[in-house]
Amino acid sequence: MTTVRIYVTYKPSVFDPQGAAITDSVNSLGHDEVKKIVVGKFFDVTLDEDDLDKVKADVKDIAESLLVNFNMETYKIKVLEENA
Amino acid sequence: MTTVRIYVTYKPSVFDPQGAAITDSVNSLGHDEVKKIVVGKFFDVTLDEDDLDKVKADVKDIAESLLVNFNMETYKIKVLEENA
Amino acid sequence: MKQAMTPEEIKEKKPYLDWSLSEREYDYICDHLLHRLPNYTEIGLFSAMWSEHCSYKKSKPVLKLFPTKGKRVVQGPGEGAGVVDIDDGQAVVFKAESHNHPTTVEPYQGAATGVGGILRDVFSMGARPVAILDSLHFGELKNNSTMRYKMEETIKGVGDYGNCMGIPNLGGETTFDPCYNGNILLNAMNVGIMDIKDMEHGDATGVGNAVMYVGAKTGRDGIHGATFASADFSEEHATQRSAVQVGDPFMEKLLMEACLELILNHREWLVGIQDMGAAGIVSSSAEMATEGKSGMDLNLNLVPQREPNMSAYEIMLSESQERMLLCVKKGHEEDVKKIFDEFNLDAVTIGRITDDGRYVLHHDDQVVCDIPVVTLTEKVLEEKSAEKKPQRIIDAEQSENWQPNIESAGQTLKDLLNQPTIANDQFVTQQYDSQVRTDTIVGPGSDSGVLRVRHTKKAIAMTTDTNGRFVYLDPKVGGQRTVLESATNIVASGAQPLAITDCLNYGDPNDPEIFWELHQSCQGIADACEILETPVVSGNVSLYNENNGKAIYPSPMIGMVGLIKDYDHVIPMHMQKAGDKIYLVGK
Amino acid sequence: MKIAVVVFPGSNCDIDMYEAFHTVCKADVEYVSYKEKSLDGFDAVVLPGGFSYGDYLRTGAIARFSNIIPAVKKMADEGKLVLGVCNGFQILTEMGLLPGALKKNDSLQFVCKTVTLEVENTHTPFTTEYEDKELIRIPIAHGDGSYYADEDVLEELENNHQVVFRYHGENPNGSLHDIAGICNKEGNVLGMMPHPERAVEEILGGTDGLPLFKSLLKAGVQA
Ligand SMILES: Nc1ncnc2c1ncn2[C@@H]1O[C@H](COP(=O)(O)OP(=O)(O)O)[C@@H](O)[C@H]1O
Repeated sequence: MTTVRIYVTYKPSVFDPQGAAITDSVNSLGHDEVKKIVVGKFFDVTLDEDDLDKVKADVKDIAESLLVNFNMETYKIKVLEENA
Repeated sequence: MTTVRIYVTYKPSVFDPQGAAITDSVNSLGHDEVKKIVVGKFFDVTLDEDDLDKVKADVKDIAESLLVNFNMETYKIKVLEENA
Repeated sequence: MKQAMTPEEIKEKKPYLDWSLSEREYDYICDHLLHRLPNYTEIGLFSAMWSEHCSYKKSKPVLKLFPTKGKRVVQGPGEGAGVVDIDDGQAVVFKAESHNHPTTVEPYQGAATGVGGILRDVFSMGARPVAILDSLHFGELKNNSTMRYKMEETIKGVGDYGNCMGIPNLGGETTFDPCYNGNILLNAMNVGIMDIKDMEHGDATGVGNAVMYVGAKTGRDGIHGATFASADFSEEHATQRSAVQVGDPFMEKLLMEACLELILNHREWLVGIQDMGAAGIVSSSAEMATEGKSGMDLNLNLVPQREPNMSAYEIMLSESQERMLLCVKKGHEEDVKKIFDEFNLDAVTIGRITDDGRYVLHHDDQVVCDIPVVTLTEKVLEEKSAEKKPQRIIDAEQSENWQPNIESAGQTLKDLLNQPTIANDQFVTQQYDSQVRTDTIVGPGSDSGVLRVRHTKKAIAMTTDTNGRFVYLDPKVGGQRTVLESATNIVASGAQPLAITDCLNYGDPNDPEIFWELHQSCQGIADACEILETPVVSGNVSLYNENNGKAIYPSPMIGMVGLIKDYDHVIPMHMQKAGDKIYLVGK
Repeated sequence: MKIAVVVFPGSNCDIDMYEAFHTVCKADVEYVSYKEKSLDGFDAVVLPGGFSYGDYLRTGAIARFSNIIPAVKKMADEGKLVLGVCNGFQILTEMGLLPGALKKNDSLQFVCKTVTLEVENTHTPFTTEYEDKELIRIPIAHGDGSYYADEDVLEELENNHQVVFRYHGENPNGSLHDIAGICNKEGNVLGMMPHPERAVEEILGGTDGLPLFKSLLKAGVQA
C-alpha cells in the first residue's frame, strides 16, 4: 500500500474568492501580520501498489484525467512516507 | 516572511461523501488499485513575521478560531521551507 | 473491543441515566415488561425508543387536543406525513420537522440533514416532494460574530441540500431574538404531491416477507441523537456528543428516485416503507412491526456498514442519513434489489417478518435482543406532567394595558424596518433555488408560496408562521394567533386553507410552567384549527430547547397549506399600479 | 426534429427542459439516460441543469466520464445542435467542447434570481429569434457560475463572436467579461449559466427564454 498526496490549487492568474475572503476575515480578527492566504485542496490516494514508478504513473493519470482542471488549476504530487 | 501550511481534514469517524464519490469514480475509470481517497483542504498562510514561536502561536489561533470546525475536523500545521 | 456491561452491571452502574432513561422507567421495564434484566443492547434500544423524540411520552396528552379529521383528510398524524385530498384523485402530502439541537451544535450539517430527513418522510408516502419551507430562529446578531457565522452556515445547509435535490424552496421565515442565543431553531417543512392511489404506509406484515435495508451505509453518526434531542442542551453535553451526522444530498436524490420508481411502478412488490430518522434502524423497524402487528427477526451482520467493528448497539442506534427500511413480499427481493442497483444503491435483506410479536436481533451469532416489539413502542410508561401558570402572566393580567408613547411615527417605522427580523430577507432566499421544477407561481418573499400542480389549473399555497414572543406573553391567544396568521397568509394569496402541520418547540417540560405554556398554546392552536376547519395532519415535537437552564420562548411553528382551484386567481402581494385604491379591511 | 434531454445521476432541471420542449413548444423530445452509448436518430441534445454526481470534486467533472459523452461529442462534430444549461454548461467545459471553466461565484454563495442578459450574437442556431443586442430577463440559479478563461482564450472568444449572452447591468457571479453564455467556433454548441427553460410561460414570470427554443427548433427544420 502506498499513499500519495495530490495538492491542487488555482493557477496564480486565477482570482481565488475564498482565499481573499479568508484573508479579510483573518485581518479583521486583528491578525494584521497575515499578508496572504492561499486555499487549496488535497487528495490522499491510497493504492494497492508498491512499485513507486507504477504508483506515480497511476496517480498522474488520475490527477490529470479527473482531479485537476487545467483551465484553472495546477497540481503537485508527493508520496507520503507516513500520513503527514 | 514565513509561510505556514495548515492541513484540515474530517475526523476519521465523520462520513465524507465527497471522498466516497471520488473513490467510486476513480474505480469506475478502471483504477482498481485505488483503495481509498481522502479529501482535505489546505491553507498557505503567509505572515510578516520571522520568529517561529510567534508564527506558530498566530497560526494556531487563526486555525482554531476560523479555519477549523472542531465538530467534524482536525488539523495539522507545517512550516514551509519553500512553497511545497 | 471493550466488553459491554452485563445485565447485572447495568443494574448496578445505571449507565441508562446518561441516556435519559429514568430509574423508574428502568424498574418498570425489568419488573413489568420483560420480567428479567435487559442486556446492554436492549437497554440502549429502550432508552432511544422511550425518549421524548420517539415516544412523545410527555406531549401525547397535549397532542390529543388537536382536531385531526376533516372532509379532505386522507391520512392524519401517525404516518410519515399527512395526506390531504385536492380533488381529481390527487393529494398534497406534507409534514414539518425540527432539527434544533443538531443545528445549534453544527449548523451546516444540522440544517442540511434536517431538510434531508423531512424529504424522506414525504417521499416514503409515495409522493414526489415539490417544495421546501424553512422556519429559522436565531439569537441576536448585534456584536455576535458567532451567531452570524451560525446563521450563514444554517442557511447554506438548507440551501445546499434543497438545491442539490432540485426541490424549490417556497418560503419560511427568519427571526432573531436573544431567547434563541443558545438554542437555534431549524424547522423544515416539505410538501409533496401524489395520486391518492399510490399512497404507501409504514407497516410490516406477512410472515416470511423480507425486511430490506436500502440507501447509504451505516456508520457511527449521531448515536443517541434521539435522546440527545430530549435532554437539556448545556455545555457539558456539547463535549459528550458523538459524531456529527453528515448529509449527502446526492445520495438522497438517488434514493428518492429509486424509492419513487419502486412505489409508483412496482407497488405489488412492496408491503411497507419507512425512513430511518431519529434512532435509526430500531425506530423504523420497531414502528413498522408494531403497525403491522407483526414480529421481526433481523441479522445485524447483514446491515451495510461503513466502519469496522460496530457493536449491535451502535448499528441499531446510528443516525446515518439517507437510509430507508422496506418490507418486501417474499420472492421479490431480487426484483427490488435490481431497481436500487440501477441507482448504485445498497439494497440488502436483513431479516424477515414473524408472527409472534417478538423483536429478535442477531449479531455475531448471538441473540442480542429478544423482547416483545410493543414494549419499545406502545408500552412506554406515560408520565403525568405538573402544570403551573407562570407568575409573569398572573402579574401581567393584573397590570394595566401598556400604552406606547410614540413621538415620531416615521422614526418608529424606520426603527422597525431596521430590525433584522423585519428587514428584507432576500439575503436568505436568494441562496435557495425557488424555481426549479418550473411550477413556482409565487416564490419566497410573499405572504405564502404558490405552486402550480402541473398539468392542471390547480395551485397550492403554503406558509410557515411562528410567533414565540406572542406565545410567551399569552400562550393561548398566541397559539390561536399563529394559526390565524397562517390562514390569513393563505387566504391573501387567493387560496382556501386546507390543513396544518406543526413543530412544537419548547423548553424542558418537567418545568411545570413550561408544560403549562405547552398545554395552553396547543389549546389555542386546537381552537383556531377547529374554527377554521384546518385539521392537524402531521407534526413534530421538540422539547428541552434550553441552554444552561434557560428556555427559549414557547415557539410553536405552524405550517399551513391551501388550495387554489384556478391559478389565474392567484393574487400577488405587491402594489399593481399607481392610482389603485388601498383598503383596510377587518376590525 | 427530435431532441434528447440527457439525464445524469443528480440532474434536476431535466423535467423543466423536457416540459419546455414538450408542453410549451410541442416538440418531439425524449429523456436519454447517461448510460446510453448512442444518440443516433436525434437532431439535438440538451445537457440540463442540476448537480450531476452531487458536483462533488468540481461541477460537471465526474459526469463527463459517462457512457453518453462520446455520443454528445459525435453530435457536436457532426454539426448537430448541443445545448448545455447550468450544470450542462459546466459539463461541456469539462469535456472540452467549450473553452474555459466555471468557478465558484465570487460571493461564495449560491444565487437564485432573475437577471438581465444582452444577446450578443444572433447568428447562432440558438438565437436567430432574438433581436441583435436585445435585453432579456432570464433566471439564474447556481453556486459555480463564474466564467474563467485565460487572456488569450478570452480574446479569441471575443474576436470570433463566441460570446452569445452577456450579463447586463449587474454581474452576479464574477464571470470574466460578464460572460453568461458562449458557443464553439462553429456555433452549434452553446453553453450558458442562465436557465431559458424557466422563462417560457407568463404564469411563471416571463417568456424571454422562448425565442431560444424557437430558434433551435427552426434551425432543426432548416437543417
Ligand atoms: N405536534 C404534532 N402534531 C401533530 N402530529 C404530530 C405531532 N408530533 C408528531 N406527530 C405525528 O406523530 C407521528 C410520529 O412522529 P415522528 O415519530 O416524529 O415521525 P418521524 O420519526 O417520521 O419523524 C407522525 O405521523 C407525526 O406526524
